[in-house]
Amino acid sequence: MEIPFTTLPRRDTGLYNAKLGIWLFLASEVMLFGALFSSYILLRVGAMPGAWPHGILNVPVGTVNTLVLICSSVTVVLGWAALKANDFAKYRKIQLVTIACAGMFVCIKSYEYYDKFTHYEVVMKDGRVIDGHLVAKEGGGGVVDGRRQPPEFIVLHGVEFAAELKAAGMAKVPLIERLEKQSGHHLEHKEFRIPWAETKRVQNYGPWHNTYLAIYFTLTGLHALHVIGGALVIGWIWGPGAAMWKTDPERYTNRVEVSGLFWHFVDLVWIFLFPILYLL
Amino acid sequence: MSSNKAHSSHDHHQKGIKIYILVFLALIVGTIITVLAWKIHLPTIFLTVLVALVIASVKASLVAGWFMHLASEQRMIYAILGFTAFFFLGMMFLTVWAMSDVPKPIFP
Amino acid sequence: MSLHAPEHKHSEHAHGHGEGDPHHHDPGFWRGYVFSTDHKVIGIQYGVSSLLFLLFGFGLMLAMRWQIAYPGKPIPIIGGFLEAALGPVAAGGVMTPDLYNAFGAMHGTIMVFLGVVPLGFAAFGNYLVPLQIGAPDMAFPRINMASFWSFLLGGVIMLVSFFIPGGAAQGGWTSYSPLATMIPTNGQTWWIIAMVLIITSSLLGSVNFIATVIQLRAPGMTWMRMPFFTWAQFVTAFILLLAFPPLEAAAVMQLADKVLHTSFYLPTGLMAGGNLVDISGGGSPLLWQHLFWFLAHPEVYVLILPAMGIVSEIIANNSRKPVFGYRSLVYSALAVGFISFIVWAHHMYLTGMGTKISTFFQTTTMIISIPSVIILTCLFLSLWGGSIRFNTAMLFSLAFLPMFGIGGLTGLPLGFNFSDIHLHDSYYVIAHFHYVVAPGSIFALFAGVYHWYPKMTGRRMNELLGKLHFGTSFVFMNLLFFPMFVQGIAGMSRRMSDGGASYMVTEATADVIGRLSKAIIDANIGISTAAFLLGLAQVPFIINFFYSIFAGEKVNSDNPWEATTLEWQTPTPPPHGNFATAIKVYRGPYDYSLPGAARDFVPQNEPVRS
Amino acid sequence: MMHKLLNLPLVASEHGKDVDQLMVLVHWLMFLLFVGWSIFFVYTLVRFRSTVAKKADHFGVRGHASTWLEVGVASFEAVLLIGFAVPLWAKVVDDFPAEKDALIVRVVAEQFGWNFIYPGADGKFGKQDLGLVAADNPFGFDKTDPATRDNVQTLNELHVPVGKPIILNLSSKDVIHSFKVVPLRVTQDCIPGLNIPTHFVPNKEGKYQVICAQLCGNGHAAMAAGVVVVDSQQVYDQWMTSKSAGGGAATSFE
Ligand code: HEA
Ligand code: HEA
Ligand code: CUA
Ligand SMILES: [Cu+2]
Repeated sequence: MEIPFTTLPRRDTGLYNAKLGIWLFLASEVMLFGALFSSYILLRVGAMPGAWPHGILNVPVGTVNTLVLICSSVTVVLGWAALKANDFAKYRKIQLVTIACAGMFVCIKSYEYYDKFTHYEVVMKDGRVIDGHLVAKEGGGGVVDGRRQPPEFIVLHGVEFAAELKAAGMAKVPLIERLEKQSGHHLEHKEFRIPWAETKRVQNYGPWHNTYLAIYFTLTGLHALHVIGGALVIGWIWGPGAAMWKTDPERYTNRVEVSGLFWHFVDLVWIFLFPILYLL
Repeated sequence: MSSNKAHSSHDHHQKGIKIYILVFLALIVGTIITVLAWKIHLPTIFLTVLVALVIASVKASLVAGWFMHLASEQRMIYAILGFTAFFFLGMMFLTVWAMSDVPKPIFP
Repeated sequence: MSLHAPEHKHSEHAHGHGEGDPHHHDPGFWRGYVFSTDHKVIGIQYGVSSLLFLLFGFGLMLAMRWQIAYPGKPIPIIGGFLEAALGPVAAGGVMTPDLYNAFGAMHGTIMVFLGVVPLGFAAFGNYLVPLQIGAPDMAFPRINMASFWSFLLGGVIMLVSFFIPGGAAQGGWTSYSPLATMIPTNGQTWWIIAMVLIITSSLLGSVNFIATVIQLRAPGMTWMRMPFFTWAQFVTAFILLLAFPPLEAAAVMQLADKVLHTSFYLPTGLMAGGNLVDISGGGSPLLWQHLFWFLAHPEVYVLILPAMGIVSEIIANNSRKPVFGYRSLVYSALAVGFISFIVWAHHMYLTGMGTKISTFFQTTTMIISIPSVIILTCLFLSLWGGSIRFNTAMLFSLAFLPMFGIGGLTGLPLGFNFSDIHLHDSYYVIAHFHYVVAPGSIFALFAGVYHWYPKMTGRRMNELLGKLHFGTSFVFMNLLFFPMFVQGIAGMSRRMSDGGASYMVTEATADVIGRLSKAIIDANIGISTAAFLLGLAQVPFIINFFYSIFAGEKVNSDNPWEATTLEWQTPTPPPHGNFATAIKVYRGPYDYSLPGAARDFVPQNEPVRS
Repeated sequence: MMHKLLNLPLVASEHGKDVDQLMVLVHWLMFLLFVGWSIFFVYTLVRFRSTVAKKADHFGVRGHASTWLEVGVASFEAVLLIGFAVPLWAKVVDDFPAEKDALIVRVVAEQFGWNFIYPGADGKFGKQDLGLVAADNPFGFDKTDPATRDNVQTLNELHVPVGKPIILNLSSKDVIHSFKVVPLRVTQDCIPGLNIPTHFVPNKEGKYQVICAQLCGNGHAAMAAGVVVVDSQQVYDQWMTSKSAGGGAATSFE
């Protein structure tokens, strides 16, 4: 038994099965990311004044990553064009760049995540707030009763401000920008060695820190999963799957096209993610 | 006859590659403009958002239209994407509308 | 009508093709029946597992109905077992509120996502759609298999979650945040993970269905020659494709709230047990509701459209005439599918919605009722002028009509926001939707089982047992659900782990107006009795189902019901690849009782003589 | 007749009878359709059973009666929608009575009970600040504000005077609850983080049961202690005075 139209298009629709399939899949992806974008808007519009942080992401790094993804997008389509022109060797070379770009994207993204996870906000018992990057944790840290103990000191490189905000309940969302505005000058960056015993709460900039970071991690995390998945598929087609080029070149070219369509979609999502999360 | 056809498809091919490169350059330029526009701090938030989203949409259309060949796709695909776009916009606008109308938050 | 016997086909190919063609080797047990990519095997796998889930979901409800009727009394027969298996939540064999809530959430989830949808869409759809359009298989057979296994894994996780400490999810099938997030056990986490797998399965399935229908129609099978069943599946697939992803997104965010302590759905200042919850806040409980109902309203049409498809096939076949208004049926199904995406907030009228928005949503709600009315009207009118055979499948299909009618009509007072003030979250809602899903969809699915059983197995189910099943089910379904309308109007709320007893008038509260009378509470006992009897009424079906596989009356034709659509023009059961010879379609789906034709049915693949 | 058939419970608020009227009208539509189609259905089944009607008619029903029927149903729905549901809803949701004429009460649901907060003699709740939110002060009321100090709070008992417009501002401390009083025809979700207003005019004295109509945890079914007591103005005033005796109750918000 053969399934018709796996390789050649059906006359009345002009499509082969996999191409229709991937477009349908992308349609559902539009709804998936669409729901998250809608959530982003709602959370942002509904945020309390000042509770939506600005400028905590690294724009140059984000820009570079955008460029990396754009590069990979053009190489995918060029690779496919090379195959169409029967130039397998060229396809191999070009597509390698795609895979390399994907790897680079993921590396850069991991660096950004790492940056957030080592970015701490410490609320002191006396109401001061210190916000900065982790330099070191000193002392303590042993395990008692199966629970990890906190360190004696936490060393941060960052800024300090007295809590203008009245209660610690609210101090969970102090934002440098807002505080700088309040104090009217740039806060000085320096190193703080904070005794753990004097802290009231220590929290890094993980998704739990506020809804902006929550949606940031969700959107970019899901996107990164798509990048990884797409890269694996493209890599498989490029490597072990390439045997098909000899037996069924048409179908192989189709596979490359379909994986490329997915890859472009991933790029397209990022085109919106970048301004929304980094710039606005 | 057949060699003639091969030749024309080769031309076609070259033209295709040229377009891909042009689109690529446009995407790079678009990205740079977005970042610059953000750097110079436009007068209102509204304008900032507008510029960013318009550029993003243009970039997205370039990717979809030429990298994904949507500019010359089959009708069936247009139909499917048309529905999807409709439902996506419906979801987005109706939820945003619904949430913007009533209830007030406890804290002003 | 048989083209070739299956054995014949097999031997022919064994001779005709060389070693190079792997498809015709005996696939062996594992690849043939377990990890099969054949749409028919997958259809049957889906069918059997979803029937078992239905039975299980019903079992949960029987335990709950006991608690509703006799709150605080140990559950007979299974009480001891529950205590042994689930621990303190079933202490003494009595159903605690925690267990009641877990069972309720699981009943809803299992019935909807693991029972009716997989049976109507995935099982019947998988088995029949490729056959009805003359395709050799689904467009992506391996993805089809992945879809089934993802479904089953999701189902198993859902079942396992009963046994984790604290038990299964307790937030209702709607899983509203903050409740779902704040219940201290892990049931909700498991629920979300299972749902993500089920959603993935549906997405894979729907991509496959749509691609199959668009790409693999046999020559001559134009859009307007497709049987209505296939149309219904096609629309359903689109609903699943586009409505499910937002729930997936919502589920991921709820999962993050649960395990990463984010605040997507949790507002600032949230308290638990008198203390501020340690979260960042800033989220919105209504966001979950919007995303949930954006799926869950279209989902109810996923429950009903395949049922309507089944019913119209059976009615056309057994009244020996075409369905009335085939085109209006198709357009109505499309309209239902389309509009179903923009009515969801009618489940949220009482969340503080303003006039403009609720006007929009109640208008679309009323608009969507019109195509349903058209579909039902067409099906009623189809009977006029027929020559109606009353076999079991037809009886269930006929019963579907008024039952769906009652369910659909009672949707109207819910659809008007102003009357919903009185009815929201009362047993009236429970009665409304059970009329559409239980004596509605489930009856249609029973009808489908009786009708297509001979094609799948080569044997008929027993008619006597079938009619017994029908008669008793019909009576008990109505005794079960109709009184709930009365309870609902009287003000009885749903999801009451004591069946509303806390709100009953007692001597101490005789001066309080608006409590429930004893008669209303006692109706619970009658309803529960009907539920137990409904359970008994399924025994003939289960016996019939398994017994007939081995000992049912053998059919002596590939087309025992003398039907026109293509699935009956294949060998029985259809072999791998479905059609023994290339098939070509010449006519519409329902050429029954054509004037001047020799027989009272003309198959779609019979050329038009001229 | 339909009113009887539906067995609608007692009504004790001004807009309640409108709710009932819409219920009655919709159910008439449903009833007529159901009965009409049932008659057609049974008749058809009997007349066209295969033992009698040996041969089916390929064409079946001719004519357009069904189209008219569908148009009829649609029009009826349109009338109910435009004539009743929309304007009546607008009245309940938008047409709030002037605050000075009304009694305003905050309703705060929690697992598993109802708190009612009255503004006291001055008619004001007092300042609120997010920064003051704490375990014993979920709404961040500023307790140093005199407007707050005379607030009156009750647990599970809402007293209101008969015939006066009542505005309730509903919210919740923890999960979603739903404030439902059947005889008053009031149902409104109480959602944490939100402040949802609703209003009604009680027109019969009595003690009415409050139902929690939204699943809120394992105590949901038992969250039955709430009552709305509709008193004459005089009795209400007395009650209020007794409550605020001693310069306002020490408001604990628990
Ligand atoms: C298959 C499932 C299904 C279907 C088809 C429907 C169909 C409809 N539903 Fe229902 N609904 C549910 C499943 C379904 N629903 C579920 C599961 C819930 C509860 C979820 C929860 O809260 O847990 C719900 C809840 C629900 C609500 C929310 C109630 C509340 O919580 O307060 C509303 C409100 O508008 C509503 C309206 C409607 C309407 C207007 C239709 C219309 O589409 C109906 C149109 C049909 C007709 C109008 C019938 C026409 C018939 C005739 C003309 C012929 C009559 C003849 C005879 C009877 C012989 N439904
Ligand atoms: C498709 C959906 C569906 C179906 C079919 C049903 C079917 C039934 N439901 Fe359920 N129900 C829901 C969806 C469904 N329900 C949902 C979504 C809720 C809300 C949950 C919530 O509050 O969150 C609910 C809630 C609900 C309640 C309210 C609980 C409460 O509010 O506290 C009640 C009460 O009586 C109830 C009863 C029943 C009964 C008696 C049936 C019966 O009709 C069951 C009939 C079943 C069968 C007849 C089984 C047939 C199967 C076989 C015979 C298998 C044979 C097997 C083989 C041959 C292998 N259901
Ligand atoms: Cu509170 Cu239910
Ligand atoms: Cu709905």
